[in-house]
Amino acid sequence: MFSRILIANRGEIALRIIRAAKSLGVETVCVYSTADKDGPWLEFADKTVCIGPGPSAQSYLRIERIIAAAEVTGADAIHPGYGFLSENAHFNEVCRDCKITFIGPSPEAMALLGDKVSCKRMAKRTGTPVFPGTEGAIEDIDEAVKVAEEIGYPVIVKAVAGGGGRGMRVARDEAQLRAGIDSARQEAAAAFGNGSVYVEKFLENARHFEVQTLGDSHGNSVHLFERDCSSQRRHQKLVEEATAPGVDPKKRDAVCKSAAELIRNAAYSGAATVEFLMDRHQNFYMLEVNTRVQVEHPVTEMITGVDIVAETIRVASGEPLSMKQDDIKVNGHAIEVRVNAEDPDRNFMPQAGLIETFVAPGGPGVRWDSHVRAGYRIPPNYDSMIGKLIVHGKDRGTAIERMKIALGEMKIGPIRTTIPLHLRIMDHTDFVDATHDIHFVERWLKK
Amino acid sequence: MFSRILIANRGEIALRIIRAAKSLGVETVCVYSTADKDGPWLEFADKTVCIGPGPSAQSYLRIERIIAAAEVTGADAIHPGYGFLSENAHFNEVCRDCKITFIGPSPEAMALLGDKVSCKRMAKRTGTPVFPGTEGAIEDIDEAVKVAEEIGYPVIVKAVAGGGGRGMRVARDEAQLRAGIDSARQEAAAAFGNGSVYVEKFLENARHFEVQTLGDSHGNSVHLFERDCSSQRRHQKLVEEATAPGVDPKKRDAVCKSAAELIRNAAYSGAATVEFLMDRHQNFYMLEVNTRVQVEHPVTEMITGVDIVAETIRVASGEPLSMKQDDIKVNGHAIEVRVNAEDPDRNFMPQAGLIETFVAPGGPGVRWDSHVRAGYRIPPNYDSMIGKLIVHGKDRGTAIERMKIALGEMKIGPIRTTIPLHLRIMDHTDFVDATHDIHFVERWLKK
Amino acid sequence: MIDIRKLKELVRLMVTNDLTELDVRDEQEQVTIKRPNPNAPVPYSTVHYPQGVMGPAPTHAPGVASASPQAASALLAPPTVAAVADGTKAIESPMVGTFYTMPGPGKSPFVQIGSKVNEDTIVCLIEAMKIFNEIKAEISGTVEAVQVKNGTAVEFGQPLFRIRPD
Amino acid sequence: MIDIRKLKELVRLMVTNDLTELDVRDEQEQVTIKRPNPNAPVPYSTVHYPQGVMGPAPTHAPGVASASPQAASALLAPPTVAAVADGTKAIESPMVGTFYTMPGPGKSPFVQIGSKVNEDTIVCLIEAMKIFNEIKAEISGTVEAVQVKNGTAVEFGQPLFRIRPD
Repeated sequence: MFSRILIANRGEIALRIIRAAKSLGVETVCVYSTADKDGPWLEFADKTVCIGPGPSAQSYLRIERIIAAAEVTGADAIHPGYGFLSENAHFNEVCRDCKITFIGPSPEAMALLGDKVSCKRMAKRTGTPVFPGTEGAIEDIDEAVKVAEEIGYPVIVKAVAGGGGRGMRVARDEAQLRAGIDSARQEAAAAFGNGSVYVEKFLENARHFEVQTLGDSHGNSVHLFERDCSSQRRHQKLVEEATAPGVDPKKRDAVCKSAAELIRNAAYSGAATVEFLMDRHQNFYMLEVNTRVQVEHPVTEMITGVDIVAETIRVASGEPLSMKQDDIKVNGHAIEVRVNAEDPDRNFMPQAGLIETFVAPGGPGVRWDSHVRAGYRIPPNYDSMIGKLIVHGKDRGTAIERMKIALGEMKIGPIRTTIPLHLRIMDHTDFVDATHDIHFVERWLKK
Repeated sequence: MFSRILIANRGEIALRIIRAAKSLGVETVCVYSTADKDGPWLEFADKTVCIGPGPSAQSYLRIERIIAAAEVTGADAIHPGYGFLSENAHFNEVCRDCKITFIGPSPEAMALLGDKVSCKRMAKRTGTPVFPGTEGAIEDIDEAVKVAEEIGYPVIVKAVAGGGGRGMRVARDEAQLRAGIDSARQEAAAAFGNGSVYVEKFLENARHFEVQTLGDSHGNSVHLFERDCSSQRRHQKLVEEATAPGVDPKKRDAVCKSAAELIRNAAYSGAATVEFLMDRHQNFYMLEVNTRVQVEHPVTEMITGVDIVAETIRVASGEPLSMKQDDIKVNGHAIEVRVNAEDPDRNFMPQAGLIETFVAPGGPGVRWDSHVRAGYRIPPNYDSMIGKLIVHGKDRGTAIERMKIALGEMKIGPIRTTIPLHLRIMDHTDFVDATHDIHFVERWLKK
Repeated sequence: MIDIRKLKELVRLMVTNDLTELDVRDEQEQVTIKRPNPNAPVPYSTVHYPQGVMGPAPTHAPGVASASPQAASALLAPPTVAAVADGTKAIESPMVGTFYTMPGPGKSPFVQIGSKVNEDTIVCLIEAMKIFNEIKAEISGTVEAVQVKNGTAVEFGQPLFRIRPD
Repeated sequence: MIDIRKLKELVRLMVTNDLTELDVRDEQEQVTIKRPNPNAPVPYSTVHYPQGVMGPAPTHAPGVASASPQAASALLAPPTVAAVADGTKAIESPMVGTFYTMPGPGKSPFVQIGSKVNEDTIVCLIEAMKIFNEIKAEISGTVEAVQVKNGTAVEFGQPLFRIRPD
């Protein structure tokens, strides 16, 4: 096991990694930007190193500063968390060159599954259901139009390097497609420094279904069943739950197994999430693979009892997975909501600034993962998520009731948060009846 | 199901009952004293009624005021929580006379199991292991001395109406016994208005082992396995865990079954805890039965997934138990510590006053049951417990690690709490190796 | 402390047998209970209750119970008198129950605005557990305001009347 | 941005082949790296590191790398100069790394207390990822204090020298 790991991240996930490391008896080093110098999570780390000013491009994204911090503090591994450099294969390689263990997959496995095109090719080989669409990046728009005719409109244009909805366009006819490809290329180039895009079938009324997998460096892989993340706004997940309600057990087992098989074939070590869309007939279409621990991992921890973050550290240190597929049983139902410092009444405007009042939720089945407290000032430099409220119950109905109770007990002020929106989602019949899809929140907010 | 229940209690258990009632869609009424007018739990109740000044004798113990509050608010049931009137058979009867459901056992079952003498008689009939000792209350000291000679010193003198260590005396010879009976009688008379005492065998190096049971009004009863509460100070529990470490499974199953059998024979409806001492050879001796929900019920909820408080409301409304014995499985290990506003460095002096700083714990497997928050002023009138920190893990070692992490994250100030003591207990080899007994904390604090 | 069950049994006895008055006394205690003619229309049946805040109206016919301090100490505490900013004093409820301004159906209220009261003047009844408790002013002065609506519920410490002291 | 792997490969190439100097340049970039004679005793091997705060000493032999602004921009940011209450100014570290007061083993320090410096005076080296970065004063004045011990680690923004401006 490692003696000391460096956490190349901030906020709630930095705290989550500190908690996992402590449970394994591993010391932690947190790097931070000047904007985070008062970050409450820093006091729980064994060492801290300031690596630059607030803007991520000058701190959390500066590879050489993070490596230098690991070297001067004697850290033997780096946990990237999510976002920032977590899916950066170059950073992954630099770590290897510097003989610092990157807590995650090898650069090769990361590149293979991180690139949508090579990932899709391998998925076809391992029987993981994929979208009909262009074989790879679009070289020629006319060829893309031909493919669109074959698979039928509507189609969606996506960035090869993309994620989080950026570089995406839905096209319902040829004109929209031609326009969409141009703008998607520009947006993707700006966002990811890579403008190549591809075209896929676009599903109406689909649900977001994703499978949590874990692999080790001994050729083992398991799945921890699935999550349903259909409550989204602008392709950003708002609510996640495990397991997905109302899915045929046979179909669900098949797709979960195929996801575990996919990462095993990629010689993947660590946590990976294989994302799918599920149509009304419960057919699955792979979207992408996230080669890192995910924001919503706690709902899976609640129903399986597996500490996913601790497991990523274990397997990175060379240990085999601590469980076999047959050991993993689903216990009850869990739901997570992302509490963002955004004003739902002002088009979700981010709310930086001082948190004067803060009361955390509590009680049976309630878990609160957050770095914030009264007196904490939210810096304007980073994303607006200030915490994750996770509840567990013996069934989905109990979990929804407990979520409503816990949301009702929270107090955060004067900044506005998404708590009122989550209370409305928990009461929305489409959500309660699980007849919702990935667009239901936006359809209903438009009203 | 009830439409509205009145909660005849305060603090964390009042909030716990509100949460359970909300999950069942039942409205709540909280009665409160003027000292609790700013109690944070009151804002989560549907109605509140002030029933008197701070001293319990003029508010939370005033039967007629609580009944009147139930009548004017149209509450159809009363949940007594723990302490206060929760084990008062007269209050239980008054509720029945007023056609208000007492959420708990019938007055008869409460009286039968609440009285140590009649309880012991029934336990003998149902095969629940009991202490050798006087058949009932001591009329004649010489007779008590004779019994003590038979069962052998040391013996312990206990109040028939007692609890929480008051009215207890250990005697290692006849002189100590004669003196002990006198002082125990006086203390018991003062504390419980009932001076009768009895004599039992006193065990050295015993562990506190208690079985959580549930019964309904249809003749069903189950046990939810056991808790070990051996970490005590002055007979007050500090740390509780489920299940009890290192107990022979056969012996454990036998005593758990006998506890369920005892309450079934008493036609007991609701939650009851059958308390035992366990000696080094894992022989069990029944101490008493607590005819109410207990402070430490959450550890049992964590390992079984059963919402014990919600279940007490369900069965009181006439529903049968929602589970059978075979449905109840143990999942992992849970530990609870009682966070008291006491100064461990000043002989645990209670710390009333303003809580200026408060940071709750969080993360995987962590549950925090508490009514306090920053800005809350602890009134001097009531007991010093300000919260219960409960952790769950796949095994006892994981639970201990998580407890240490969570305790390390909590911040409460400027008042002092028992958190530092709990951190020392979690690191104490006797506790870690489960070689501790009910006196280990005091032995070690004396050093 | 007084045995509520005994009191309630007495009340039940009166109701079932249509008694209008009952007086029991021994060395330690004394209880006097009166009921109006049961054939009279049920009083307060039209009393309006504010929504939400409090529960339904008592469905029984009220009576008047007066008990000696000894006997009633558990039920009947004297009201506290609290100073109000404007120099008047508030008579606060010593208990939880339903507030009645008049001794019975069609009777005139004990006091109204302008009434002179002294320490022993009965200003209202508060009904709790079917027992009607007489509340005394415990102060002498003039009633400036009646702060609770007839037939509504009151909690401990709730201001009932505002009194301008002599 | 510069390719760190390429730089590291160059350094590895030099170490494995015992090169003492390397100079590569094309239209866009230029890299110059120097190493001391490998047969010379390993310098700084006796450097003391404060306990706890920071990690172990670098085990490799340091070299001197100077790169053109273009090439090194990713590695080498100019230090910031911050005002100090007493009228002096602090030279703060522009990066994370290990701080060296002298250019090499047995060499005299770049500056010491009383040294006059101008904007371009090299005041120290900060080693990060085996690359030794020259730090310039970016201010002219007199050195009043050296605030970091030779061979210890520094973080971004950490004060290195106190300068009394001219």
